[in-house]
Amino acid sequence: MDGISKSFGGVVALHDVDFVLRAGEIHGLVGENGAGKSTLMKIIAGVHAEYNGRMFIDGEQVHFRSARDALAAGIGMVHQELSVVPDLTVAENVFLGKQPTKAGLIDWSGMVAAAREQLANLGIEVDPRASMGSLSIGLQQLVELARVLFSGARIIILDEPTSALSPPEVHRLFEVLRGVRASGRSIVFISHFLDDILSVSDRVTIFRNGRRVVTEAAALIDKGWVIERMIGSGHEELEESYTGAIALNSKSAAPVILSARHLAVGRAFADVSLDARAGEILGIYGFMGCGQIELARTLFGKLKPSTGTLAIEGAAKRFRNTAHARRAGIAFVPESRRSMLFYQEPVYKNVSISVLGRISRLWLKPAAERQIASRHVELLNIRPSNVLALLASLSGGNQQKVALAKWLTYIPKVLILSEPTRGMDVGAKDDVVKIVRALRNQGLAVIVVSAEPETVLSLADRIIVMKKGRIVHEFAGETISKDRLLDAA
Amino acid sequence: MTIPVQEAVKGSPSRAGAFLRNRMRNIAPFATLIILLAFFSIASPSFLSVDNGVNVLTQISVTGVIAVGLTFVILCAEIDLSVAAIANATGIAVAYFTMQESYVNIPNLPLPGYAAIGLALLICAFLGLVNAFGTTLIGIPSFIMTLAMMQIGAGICALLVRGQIAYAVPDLVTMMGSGTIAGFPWIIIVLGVFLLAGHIVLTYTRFGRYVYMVGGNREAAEYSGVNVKMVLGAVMVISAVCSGVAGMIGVAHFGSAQQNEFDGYLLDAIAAVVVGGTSLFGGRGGIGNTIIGLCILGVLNNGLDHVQIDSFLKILIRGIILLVALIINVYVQNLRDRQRI
Amino acid sequence: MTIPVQEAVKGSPSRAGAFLRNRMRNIAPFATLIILLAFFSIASPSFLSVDNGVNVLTQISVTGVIAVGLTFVILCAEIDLSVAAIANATGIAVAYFTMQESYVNIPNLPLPGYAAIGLALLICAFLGLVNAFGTTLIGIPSFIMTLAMMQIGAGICALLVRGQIAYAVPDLVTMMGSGTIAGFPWIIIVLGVFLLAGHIVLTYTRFGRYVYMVGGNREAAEYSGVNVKMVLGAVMVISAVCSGVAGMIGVAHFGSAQQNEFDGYLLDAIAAVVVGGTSLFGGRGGIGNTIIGLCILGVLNNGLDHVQIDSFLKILIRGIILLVALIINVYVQNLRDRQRI
Amino acid sequence: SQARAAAASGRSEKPLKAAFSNAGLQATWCAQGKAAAEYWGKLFNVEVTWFDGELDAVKQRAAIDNMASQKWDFVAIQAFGIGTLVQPVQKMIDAGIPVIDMDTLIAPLDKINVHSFLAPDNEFMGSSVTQALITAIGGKGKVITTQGALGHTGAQGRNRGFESIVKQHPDIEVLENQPADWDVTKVARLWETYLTKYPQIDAAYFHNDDMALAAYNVMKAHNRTNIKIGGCDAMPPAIAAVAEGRMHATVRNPSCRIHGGAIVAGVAAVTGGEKSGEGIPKSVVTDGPVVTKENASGMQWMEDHFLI
Ligand SMILES: Nc1ncnc2c1ncn2[C@@H]1O[C@H](COP(=O)(O)OP(=O)(O)OP(=O)(O)O)[C@@H](O)[C@H]1O
Ligand SMILES: Nc1ncnc2c1ncn2[C@@H]1O[C@H](COP(=O)(O)OP(=O)(O)OP(=O)(O)O)[C@@H](O)[C@H]1O
Ligand SMILES: [Mg+2]
Ligand SMILES: [Mg+2]
Repeated sequence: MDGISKSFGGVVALHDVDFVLRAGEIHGLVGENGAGKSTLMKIIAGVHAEYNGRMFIDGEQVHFRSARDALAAGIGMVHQELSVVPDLTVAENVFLGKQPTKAGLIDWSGMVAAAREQLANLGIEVDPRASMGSLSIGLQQLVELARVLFSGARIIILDEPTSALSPPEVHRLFEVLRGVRASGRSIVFISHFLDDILSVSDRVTIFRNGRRVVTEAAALIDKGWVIERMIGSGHEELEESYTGAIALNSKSAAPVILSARHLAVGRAFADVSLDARAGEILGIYGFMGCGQIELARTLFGKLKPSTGTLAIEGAAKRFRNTAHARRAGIAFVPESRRSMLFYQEPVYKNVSISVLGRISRLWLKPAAERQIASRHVELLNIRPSNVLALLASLSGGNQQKVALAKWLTYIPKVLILSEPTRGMDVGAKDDVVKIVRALRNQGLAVIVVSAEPETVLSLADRIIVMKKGRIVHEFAGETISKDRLLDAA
Repeated sequence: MTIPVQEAVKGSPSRAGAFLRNRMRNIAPFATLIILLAFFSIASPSFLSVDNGVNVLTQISVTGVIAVGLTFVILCAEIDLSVAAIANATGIAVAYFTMQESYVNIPNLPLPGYAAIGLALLICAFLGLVNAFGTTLIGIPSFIMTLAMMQIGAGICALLVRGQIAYAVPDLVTMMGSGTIAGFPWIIIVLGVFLLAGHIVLTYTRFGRYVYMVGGNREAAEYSGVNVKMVLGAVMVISAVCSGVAGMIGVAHFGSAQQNEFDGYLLDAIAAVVVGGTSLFGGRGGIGNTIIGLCILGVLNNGLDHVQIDSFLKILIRGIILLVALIINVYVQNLRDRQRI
Repeated sequence: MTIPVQEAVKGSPSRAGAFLRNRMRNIAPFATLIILLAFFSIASPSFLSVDNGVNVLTQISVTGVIAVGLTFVILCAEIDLSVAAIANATGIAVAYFTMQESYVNIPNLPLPGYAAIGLALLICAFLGLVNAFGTTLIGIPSFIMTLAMMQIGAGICALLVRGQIAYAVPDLVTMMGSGTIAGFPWIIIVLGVFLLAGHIVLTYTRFGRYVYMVGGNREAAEYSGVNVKMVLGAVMVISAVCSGVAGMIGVAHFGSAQQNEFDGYLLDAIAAVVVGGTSLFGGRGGIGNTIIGLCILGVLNNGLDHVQIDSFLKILIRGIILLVALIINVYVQNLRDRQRI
Repeated sequence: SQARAAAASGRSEKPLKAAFSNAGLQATWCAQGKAAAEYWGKLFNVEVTWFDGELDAVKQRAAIDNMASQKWDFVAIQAFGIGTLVQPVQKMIDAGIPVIDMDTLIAPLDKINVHSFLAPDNEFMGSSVTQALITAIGGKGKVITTQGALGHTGAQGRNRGFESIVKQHPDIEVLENQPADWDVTKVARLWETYLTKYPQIDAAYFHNDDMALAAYNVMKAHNRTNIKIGGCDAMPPAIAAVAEGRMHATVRNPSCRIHGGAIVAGVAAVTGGEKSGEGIPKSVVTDGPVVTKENASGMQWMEDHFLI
């Protein structure tokens, strides 16, 4: 790729980027949120048809108009956002768009058998005839990976494919990637997990502000080197929190704000009892699909528990809806930005929506809304600082901060964060950690739900581990490391 | 951590973009309206007159009151297909509760005027509540729920009026529907009041903001602690009550209450909201757009009566003009969206 | 390596779950059908007979052929409100191109039978193409695009038939619409062929699977190289052509071609698809569901003719039964979805 | 002398402008009326402008509103929805425009002072065809009537006529009297049911010819063409059906007479100063005869020349 530029309206996403992908290599791609990684890959995969610059494959210039063009040229991509069809069977999702036919008609039994085999290659044992929607998110991500990996594409682009996977699954995936490389095909691998990138890649390219900073052989560099170039200045202390032993600073004497007893929701989880205490961050860790996300939603009134009780400061509650939970003093930030933000609205309306009832009874007070929003924009270092800017014009990391800002105007009693740093770069993660700790120090009960051990470890004062929808372990007031956490799960 | 310069630059174009965007949404329908006005003024000498202006306004009044409620629903990315049926049922109900002349052969239930109006309003609010119940608590898509309600409304009409025609409605309703004040029709004033109230609620109240937010991203609204079901339920009830009022003044305006009288209003009201530029996907548009849409529809229907065309061709021409207005409308919006990306 | 136990455990309930889920989608409508059948069999001695069974099938034939096309559209999470208008226009067109008796006072254009049929098919395909063009290339929401097309279809009808009624259609069409083979109506066979073809295309061809993909997750379909716009365009054309065929055999079946003849088929066809359990949000359902939905509608309409009820009450009862069927249908599905969490 | 000749024939010397509106040109009866009005208009030097009601009360009201804001020498209106047009019609009457009401009441006659009301007697139409049918089946047997829309005053009158005759014949059993709302698809559905439900049906009366012909189609498909069919309106296709024996009888609802009569009455009011209630009665009954095989061809000829 040669001199690629791309802008969205006024936003320059890519600026004069050159990028070379060799045959038979795994090429790691890292960079802060909004650095332009996904944008470049989407150009290669034909999703963005309009851009400046030239692209060559095997020395021949190409310009894809659609994903179809790119697929035909042997380019397959797993997108950052899960893109599967939940209503179809697993087998069809494996062959999405290329269902095998026999005499012009779909060969259902052949497809099921072939899907079973391909999934087995990735180490998955599911019934290919089951419907995709019945699988956990992690499994769905694996099925999507299987689709692209075994599609026969020569160039495979994986945009944060491991965000929903547990460590053993990631490990298995890497084995498969190495196998693919051995067959002479090329892979681009985007991730915010620098350890992963460094361990699996042959070469690593670092992006910053829509520009390619450097490309280097993975063997020659280490994590600190990468972070330095991603962010611009050294942030060495960041990574410490993820390794080594961490002393949990539990406050078992602090008053209980939220308490759950024997909570259960359908097949998602059962018999969950927990207490969230004032001034303490409670981490809930478990592999993807172990019920922790549903638990978080239940605490915010989005799902209704089939059994069990909830109490806020000792008073029993049965939330009718999220508004009810909000009034009871619970705040919630879901794992996906898409389900938290209003893209077509200005930043200030995004910030004020969850506290509108406190700002105004009947009549809106836009000036007050803007003032509150401005304060948070400053506090959280959100760029651009103009609260009238449309949310869609912000980068992902900044959007994520807006999602958090919603709840900071009037401090809630309980703050529930689901995957608060998913897809964030190290710098932004650090910001979030600081904000959340500051909130805890103000006496909030914070609950952090995540399938990323790093997230939980960097934030939590006490950790509950969930497995198959049940609490299996609790770490409090002790020293813990990533290994022990993974062991427990 | 500081965010690079590139980000800071973003603010201004997107602000100007937002401004232009809102303008564009309005410019295309507005241009359509101007073109229609110009065309009919040239094509017919009788079109451009104060009298005919009042005619157009009178003719869009009933549609307009329905469209106000429908704007709320469509802004929430829902639809209400029962508006015309509810209007009809409410109009018939208010006549049912009014003393009819002896030659009207309906076993009805005469009540004092205000009681009749109150009961009729209760009925439409109740039908709206059923819609709300079905869409929010049961989870039936509004498209289908209100389709069923449309049939139920028609059933209520048939049952109450039993194939007869009722003429009398309470005095207040008669005045609102067909009275004038200083020569100016009350019905236009009613329309004005509804449009204004709708605009104020949508733009200046907390509930109005919730409507836009629920339409813009329902999930996000829910995760922000907005009672989405309540907002959705409320817009269904608002829509039904607007329709009910429209039905009552409509019956007074037309001077009679009978089955299927308002069937044509369904498409007209939807067309008015959408041609005006309010997005069917929710979250964008408003009463201002609805006003323009109403004027486009009103001028089109009225203007075609002023020019000499083959009657059989008229329906086709109206359909084609509507389609062209839509195409221009959507096309201009898309063009703008594309420029933004 | 195999994935941790936790996942493996999930496999089996989800397999059973998926099975039950698919069943549930069908069980609720099926139960509704059985209840209706049982009710009418008890309520009327004349309802349960072979002859009346054939009647019901005949009565759902025209709706059914329309519903086949509509199933494609709804599976794509789109809607086509122009089906009835296109059916009407095509039916009138085929009569327009056929020699009429002298007392039919239309300036028409007699052509040989096959040419008339061919031209009529071209017309409906063309109208479908306009729908496809508007929804995919211009980006008008199908709801609105087909609303405009509905008006255009009505306009074409008015223009061609000019307030008259045409009776003659080509012989082939007459046979298909009102002929019998060994005492069995051809029109039912036509319905059967369309249902079968629709089922085969949806289940056993790539195009059919694309329809499900586009309806289930449009973005995922696009990323996996499906030409989404083409699929959407194709379903609009398929829907229009099915409607056109329905219109032709309908005209033959009813023995006359006139304006507004098929207006009632719009709601019936939509209701059949949706009551059958195909999701308006796309991606779920199919011809099997449509068949059940058709039977429910057919039995309901036919059954109500067999029992003695106040005619004015009938409309209301029909509306309420439809609503109840929908509520049960959606409720059962939600119940199941909730269990899946 | 030419002027006198014109006056003698009732023709207007200077061209007149008239506005006509009827329920909806979708209906053949209305379309025939339009042709008749235009034919008679040409003869009487009247330029006719048409405002279609599109079978929609609201659309017709808007059309009449627009009519009322223009200048006319006289107007003639067939209302789709009774009572829905009072205001603009009153406005035209107040402006001194003679308004001729055709076929359906604009409003009860004491509520609005139209120049004249030209309409057939629906009760007579219903009773005369019913009588013809009952006579044809020998005064006894099983009959079915299929009504129009229950809210339609014409249908209500026709049904009263039907019932008045049936009451006089104790040996006649009425099997069904459901409405089909003028909708041929509903007629087909109903009759498919009737034919399976009742092994014996002797005669059937329909509130218009279109429904009768649609039902005949179903009877033919079920090999039950022995049923005597009676319709209403005597439109050309029905006359042909009567002539060919597909239908037994129909009764003329004289569209041409009503629409042509409106022209004549309007011109007389404008040029001859004919006053309502003096020159022309407030209400004119324009009945047509029952059409059977014997008089079918004559009826067709009269319709061809807009005479009935
Ligand atoms: N569809 C779009 N419309 C407008 N702006 C966009 C769009 N997609 C991306 N951008 C902007 O382009 C820039 C680059 O985004 P991109 O998604 O490529 O970043 P990324 O490196 O993948 O970040 P992340 O790690 O958060 O996924 C950002 O500023 C983003 O806001
Ligand atoms: N969550 C909500 N979702 C939708 N509408 C709401 C919501 N909260 C309030 N409203 C609207 O505002 C009115 C006042 O509501 P309420 O007293 O519940 O305020 P509130 O949002 O709870 O404020 P606070 O945040 O101070 O508790 C309600 O009648 C309703 O119309
Ligand atoms: Mg990205
Ligand atoms: Mg409050």
